[in-house]
Amino acid sequence: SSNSGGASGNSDAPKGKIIGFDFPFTTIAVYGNLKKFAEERAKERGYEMRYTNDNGDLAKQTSGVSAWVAQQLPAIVAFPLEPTAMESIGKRAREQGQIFVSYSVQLKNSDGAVLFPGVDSGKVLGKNASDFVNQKLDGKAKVLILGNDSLDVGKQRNQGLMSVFPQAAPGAKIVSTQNATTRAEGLSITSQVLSANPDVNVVLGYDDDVALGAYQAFLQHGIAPDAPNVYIGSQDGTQESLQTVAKNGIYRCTVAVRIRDIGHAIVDVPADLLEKKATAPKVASIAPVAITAGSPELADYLSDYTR
Amino acid sequence: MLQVSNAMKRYGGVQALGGVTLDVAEGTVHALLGHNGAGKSTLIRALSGATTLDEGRIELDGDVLQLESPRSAIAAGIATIHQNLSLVGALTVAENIFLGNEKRRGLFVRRGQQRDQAAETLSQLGLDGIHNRRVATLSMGTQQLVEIAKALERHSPRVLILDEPTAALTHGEVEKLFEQVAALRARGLHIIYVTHRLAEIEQIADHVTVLKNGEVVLSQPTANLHRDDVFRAIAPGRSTSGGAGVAHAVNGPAEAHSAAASQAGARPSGGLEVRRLDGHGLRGVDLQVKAGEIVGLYGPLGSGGSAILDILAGARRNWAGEIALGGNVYAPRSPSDALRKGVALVPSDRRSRALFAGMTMSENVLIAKAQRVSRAWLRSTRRERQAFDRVAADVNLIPRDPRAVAGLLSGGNQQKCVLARWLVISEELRVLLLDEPTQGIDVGARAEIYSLLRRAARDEGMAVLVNSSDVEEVVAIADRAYVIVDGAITGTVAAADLTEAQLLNLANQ
Amino acid sequence: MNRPAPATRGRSKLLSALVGSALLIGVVVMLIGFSVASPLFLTPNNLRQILLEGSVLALVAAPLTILVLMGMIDLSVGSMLGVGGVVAGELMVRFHVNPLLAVLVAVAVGVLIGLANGTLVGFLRWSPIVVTLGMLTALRGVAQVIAPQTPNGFPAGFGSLGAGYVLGIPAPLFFGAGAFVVAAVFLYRTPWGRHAYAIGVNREAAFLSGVAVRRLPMIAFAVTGGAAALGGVLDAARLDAAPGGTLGVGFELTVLTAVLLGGVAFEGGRGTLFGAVLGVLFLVILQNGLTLLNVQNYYQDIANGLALVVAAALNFAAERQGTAGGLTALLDLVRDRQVRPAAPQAENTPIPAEDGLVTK
Amino acid sequence: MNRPAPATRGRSKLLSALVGSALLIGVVVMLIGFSVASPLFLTPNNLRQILLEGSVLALVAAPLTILVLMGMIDLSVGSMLGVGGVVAGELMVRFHVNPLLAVLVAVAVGVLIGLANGTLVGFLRWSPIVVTLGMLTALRGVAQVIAPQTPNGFPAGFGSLGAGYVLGIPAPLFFGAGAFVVAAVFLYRTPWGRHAYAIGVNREAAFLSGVAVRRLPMIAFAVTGGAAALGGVLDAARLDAAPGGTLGVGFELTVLTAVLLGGVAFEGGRGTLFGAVLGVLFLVILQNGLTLLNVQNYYQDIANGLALVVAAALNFAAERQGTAGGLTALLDLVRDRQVRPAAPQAENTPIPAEDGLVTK
Ligand SMILES: Nc1ncnc2c1ncn2[C@@H]1O[C@H](COP(=O)(O)OP(=O)(O)OP(=O)(O)O)[C@@H](O)[C@H]1O
Ligand SMILES: Nc1ncnc2c1ncn2[C@@H]1O[C@H](COP(=O)(O)OP(=O)(O)OP(=O)(O)O)[C@@H](O)[C@H]1O
Ligand SMILES: [Mg+2]
Ligand SMILES: [Mg+2]
Repeated sequence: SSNSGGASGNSDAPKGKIIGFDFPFTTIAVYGNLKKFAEERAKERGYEMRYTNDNGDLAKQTSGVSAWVAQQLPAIVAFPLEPTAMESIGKRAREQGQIFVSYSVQLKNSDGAVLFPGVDSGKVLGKNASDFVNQKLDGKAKVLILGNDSLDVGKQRNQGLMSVFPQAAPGAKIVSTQNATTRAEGLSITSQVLSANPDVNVVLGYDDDVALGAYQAFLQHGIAPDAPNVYIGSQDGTQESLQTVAKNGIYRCTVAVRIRDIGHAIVDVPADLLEKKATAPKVASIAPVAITAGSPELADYLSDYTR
Repeated sequence: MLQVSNAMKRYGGVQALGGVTLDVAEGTVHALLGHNGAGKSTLIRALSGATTLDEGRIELDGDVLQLESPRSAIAAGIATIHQNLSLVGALTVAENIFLGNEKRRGLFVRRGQQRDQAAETLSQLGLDGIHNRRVATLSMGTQQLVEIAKALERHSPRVLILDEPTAALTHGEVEKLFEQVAALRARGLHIIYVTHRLAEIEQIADHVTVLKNGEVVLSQPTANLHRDDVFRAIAPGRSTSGGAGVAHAVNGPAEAHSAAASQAGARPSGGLEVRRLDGHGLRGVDLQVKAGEIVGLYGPLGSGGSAILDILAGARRNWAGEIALGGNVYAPRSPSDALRKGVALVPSDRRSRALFAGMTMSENVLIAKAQRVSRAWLRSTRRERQAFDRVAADVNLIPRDPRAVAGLLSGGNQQKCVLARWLVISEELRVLLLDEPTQGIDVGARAEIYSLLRRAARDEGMAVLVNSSDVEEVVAIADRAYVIVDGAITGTVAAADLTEAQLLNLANQ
Repeated sequence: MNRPAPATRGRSKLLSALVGSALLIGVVVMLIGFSVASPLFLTPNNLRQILLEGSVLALVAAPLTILVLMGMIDLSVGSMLGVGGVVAGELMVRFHVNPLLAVLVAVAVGVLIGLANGTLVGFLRWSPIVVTLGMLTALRGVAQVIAPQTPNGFPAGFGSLGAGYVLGIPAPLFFGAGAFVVAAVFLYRTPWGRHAYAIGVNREAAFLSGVAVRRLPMIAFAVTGGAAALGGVLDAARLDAAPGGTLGVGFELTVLTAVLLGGVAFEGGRGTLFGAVLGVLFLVILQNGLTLLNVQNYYQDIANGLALVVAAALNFAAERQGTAGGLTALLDLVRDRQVRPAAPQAENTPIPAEDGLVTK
Repeated sequence: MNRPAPATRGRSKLLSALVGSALLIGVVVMLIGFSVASPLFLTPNNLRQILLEGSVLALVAAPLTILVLMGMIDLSVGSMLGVGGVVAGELMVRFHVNPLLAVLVAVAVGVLIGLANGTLVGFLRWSPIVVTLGMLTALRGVAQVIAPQTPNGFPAGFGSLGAGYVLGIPAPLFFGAGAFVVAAVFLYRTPWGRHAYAIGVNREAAFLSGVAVRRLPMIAFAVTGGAAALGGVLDAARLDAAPGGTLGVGFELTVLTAVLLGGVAFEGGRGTLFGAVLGVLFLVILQNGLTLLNVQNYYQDIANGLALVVAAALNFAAERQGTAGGLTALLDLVRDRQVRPAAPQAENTPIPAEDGLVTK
């Protein structure tokens, strides 16, 4: 069932049941979770998964995905570090008859997409955070934003966040906006900001890792894990963050797209396209949900990990 | 009695030691001689634990010694002063003397005690007040004596090995060294003494062994030995009275050369004239070298001879004074600038300042020439090969293989390579500067180098300036000589009075 | 003087050829192994892909090899890649400059930065590693200051520079291969090539021999800067975007890895361009093949790392020429005995006593 | 011997003290500047925070300084940090091992890895930079293989190792400061300290003097490995998590930056522990102050990078001791003239001709 050597062109589209999933942030927590669900669904449908080793490195991502194109993998799902950078690769893949699905963003050159747009995620967090500030903090707060503007997702999430939060919580003062990429950086920067500004009480993280670091920083600065006037919120919905949110403490919210659903969509979208299921949607759009301790979804989301 | 029996050591394709047997009696000085690469240093490295023999046995008073590291050799009572000094420039004299052998209390160094004891040992050697100086700031001679102090501070040494200790010493320092060696002999040490200077044998050695290609070719008490026998053992087939240079090298002062033969000068106008040169420790140096003439510059190490040569070659800047080359103002900005103007330097300290050890013989020889025989920026292999073959034959490089790795050649051949680097572009050169040109070079090669220099002056009309701290050498090679002490010229010796005594006299005024 | 000739270059060549071959053998073994393991590997498309991946690496590895041979190093290339891409990108997107002009300006900027490195390191003789590590960090900031928003959507012609094919050959390969050809001609066919080696082996001796010990490194830094900027332009063209924060991040270590893998000594004076080419190929083939075999990224890291450690062993064996010869050099290394001391290297290293190995 | 003494230890001390002070002055200027710019800076809390940030850096910088002084380098520390944290984390979380035991095992693993580095580099004498660059990559893979899922939620007592305070002092600081005290005693009070310098200046001479030229670097590598693993444990304790993929990523460059900033020569043989401490402080204060002032990270990069370039200039000035003296050394550098040739340094460095500077 394997394809012939150097075949190319639509007439001889690559066959086989292999899906390549390219996720550039190989070191972040959500990756492991995603892979787990993707594998689960792939097994159900009789597919084999392939992965790249991008290490967050644009050059490696480009080369890894290009290699799949050259090697004519039947289907590719890619999460572009730089969306424009992926267009030409997607174009080539499609010319060869490969299925090319984009992840997280919509590309011009793709057969389908698994979407949970970063802008929306940021907006949801901004809404949830501003509600907390307005309801529980009398509209006043000192805010630290942990962003990551060297990444496109980071920029998008931040853009969404900033399009909502400042207007919705006019009394909140943004004390500091910093770049953080890892849990350790989240911890270190939050600690430093806290020792200088002990009254910072809201942290908005662009992903769960940096927020978990920030959470740790608050605990270490002697703030009770359930201090009523503190809000830490982030985006991703990883297992550890969900667990922390479930404690009903200062880590109040993670804006989650259900990792299980994404993991499954990573397989379903390209598989449906490969199997030419006309009725199946070409775009799986997964809406971000703000998960808090009181969210009805919390238990479901968490149970995904314990099966 | 220190006994070495059947010592064998191979380095890749080279049999450095091919079964050497050597007996050194207690309370004697045993001289070890031989051409460059004969295996002297290898034997000594084996005795000092720096290398292990492939085969052979080393016994001290009947006990077989296991010398697997310098540490074990030191513990066995063997103190060694290596050819390349084993001092660490950045540390103080006291720290060096006790390096690897520190006085300590518990885990900690007793620096006060080290300083006091170092000061005491040093003052026995006539060196006062230097124990806190950094070794890098001392002259070579002083460093050599510090090495001796270091050797003496080792656990009660029974064997003292000196590998070419006088190569870089001044006359006075040599005398001082010999006094110490004699005193140590009297204390009953076994002393092995390596040298290329035959004259020293009579002065200090009780027994002579000559190595050739890793084998003993002569071993006799000094008493009934003639210098010529030793010379023949080292460099067979070369007559000791043949070339004038050889005679001088071996027999020391002889009649001075006839006046400079500048008539051969084919060059436009060579001569170099230096006036009131200051800077780098120099104090108003005046000197002159005419085309076709070999001028010697004699002075104890650190007197400034090297500074003059470096300045003339463009290697040091920030001097004051006037220099004229062929009548024109000459102020080299860099060695390449000096070369363009026809001035080339063979620096002292070949390994660190002249040789490209990891590169081939032809790359070493043609480093400046390649550009000159290139065509439209591209190298011409054929013309390079021709140039190499010609000069290799001229200076008698051995092996005459352009691809031989320079670092593996004998010292003499290395020096000939460096000299050939300039001889191969001799048509562009007007002045050749040489700094300690035969340091550490065997008598045979030394004679060859002298005759090459003489040819450069006589046949090619170059102005040749040789800086040397070896009186014998100055007398052997120079037509005329200056004596420099402490950065100032203290005298000029014309051809007629060019004798060792005269030079030493001027140096000690 | 009739004793056996000392080890000649011939032997050293044999050994270095053998060590070169160890890498070559490695590359061939990988090619065979991956072909057997996956039918997708040995396809024209995939091979072209591999060459494409190696192109920018080769483009920068070529001048960098010359720098390393001179005993220098340029760690700032990663960020220069970023700056080059960003400058060209901004010019085209924000200022609507003609693509060709934009590329030329970007390369000129790279050359200027290289000249700055060259002045500080080659001329003023500040420490290469400290200066260029500093430049690496500083220029990454500069790239992001120049373009806080990623410029993208370049004119069509520009894209073909990075992703186009000429006669079926990926366009960037012309630059990568071209760089190696030029570097090879420079290094082996001009006198300055020997000078570069001479500077690496013994700078002082080179200086006293009239070699341009300041100008040559300076030029090499400038060329490296230009090549890195051009590399950034090609990457940007391929990506159709020039993200200042990520373009070329980590590239300095990848290219250094390739050069060191290829047997070029970090201290200078030893190594060949051919080795560096093999180093580049080794890296890109390994990465391509492991991705194909779906080896987990962790194990890819381990394989890459171990390759470098093995390279260190091979280089060491090459250095110790006097060995019995051939592959026994490696056996000796393993047997931990018998290894003869090396030929003397750069003056600055005293002839190594063989204390390094013999345990006895 | 009655000629004027060339540059003596005294003068070199003065100069290196002055260069040390240049950094010290830099640190003081920053302290003043940041205090003026922000009232939040000079608070006990923030100062404590700065010290906490510097602790792990100091813990590893101390043994690394000794390695660099010996002419060695260990680039694998970043990944060893990761491995140390992950090993301790997995032991506690997955195998419910007692925290103290887990820490001990993690440090032991670090020591073993260090010994492996030490064997390859110190004993077999393979190239330090190539070997440890390889280990850096390989060990990052290993850390992730050990713990594909981030272990977190450690026993309470363990956390205080990274985040606890003893007498108001952050716990990690005891390790960081302790490491420097031990290293200082080793370097300046024991014979082996002199040996370390001797190896860095002239390995051959040290060997011939009976110095343990293989064992000493090996031990230093082992200690560096242990320290890095302990650093990883402290970081994990502080984070309450040990992410194998990110813990310690890039740390090797940060710690090397600190050491080089502190004036320790990359080639070995020159530098002080005091300098390295200042380097660490400089880095953490700069980062803290810029974060506090909410300076964009781009400019933080630029500042960090330029600091290194300035450090290169200062180190160079320190090397050229024979200079007119004092801060004029720097003026001379700028005026590009007048610089006297340096006093001869290490035997291995030929007396530098001043070709590097004078243009006339
Ligand atoms: N480390 C080494 N590697 C390879 N060959 C070596 C090494 N050391 C010495 N040799 C070779 O062994 C031979 C003997 O060298 P050795 O240094 O013992 O000679 P020597 O008698 O001391 O000469 P010189 O008078 O020049 O000091 C030479 O051919 C030399 O090239
Ligand atoms: N780098 C330096 N810095 C300061 N002074 C120096 C330096 N180098 C040499 N000098 C001084 O210059 C003078 C001459 O030193 P030089 O090295 O030229 O002696 P020398 O010429 O080597 O002796 P010889 O003629 O025997 O070779 C000495 O007084 C020395 O102290
Ligand atoms: Mg010798
Ligand atoms: Mg001299």
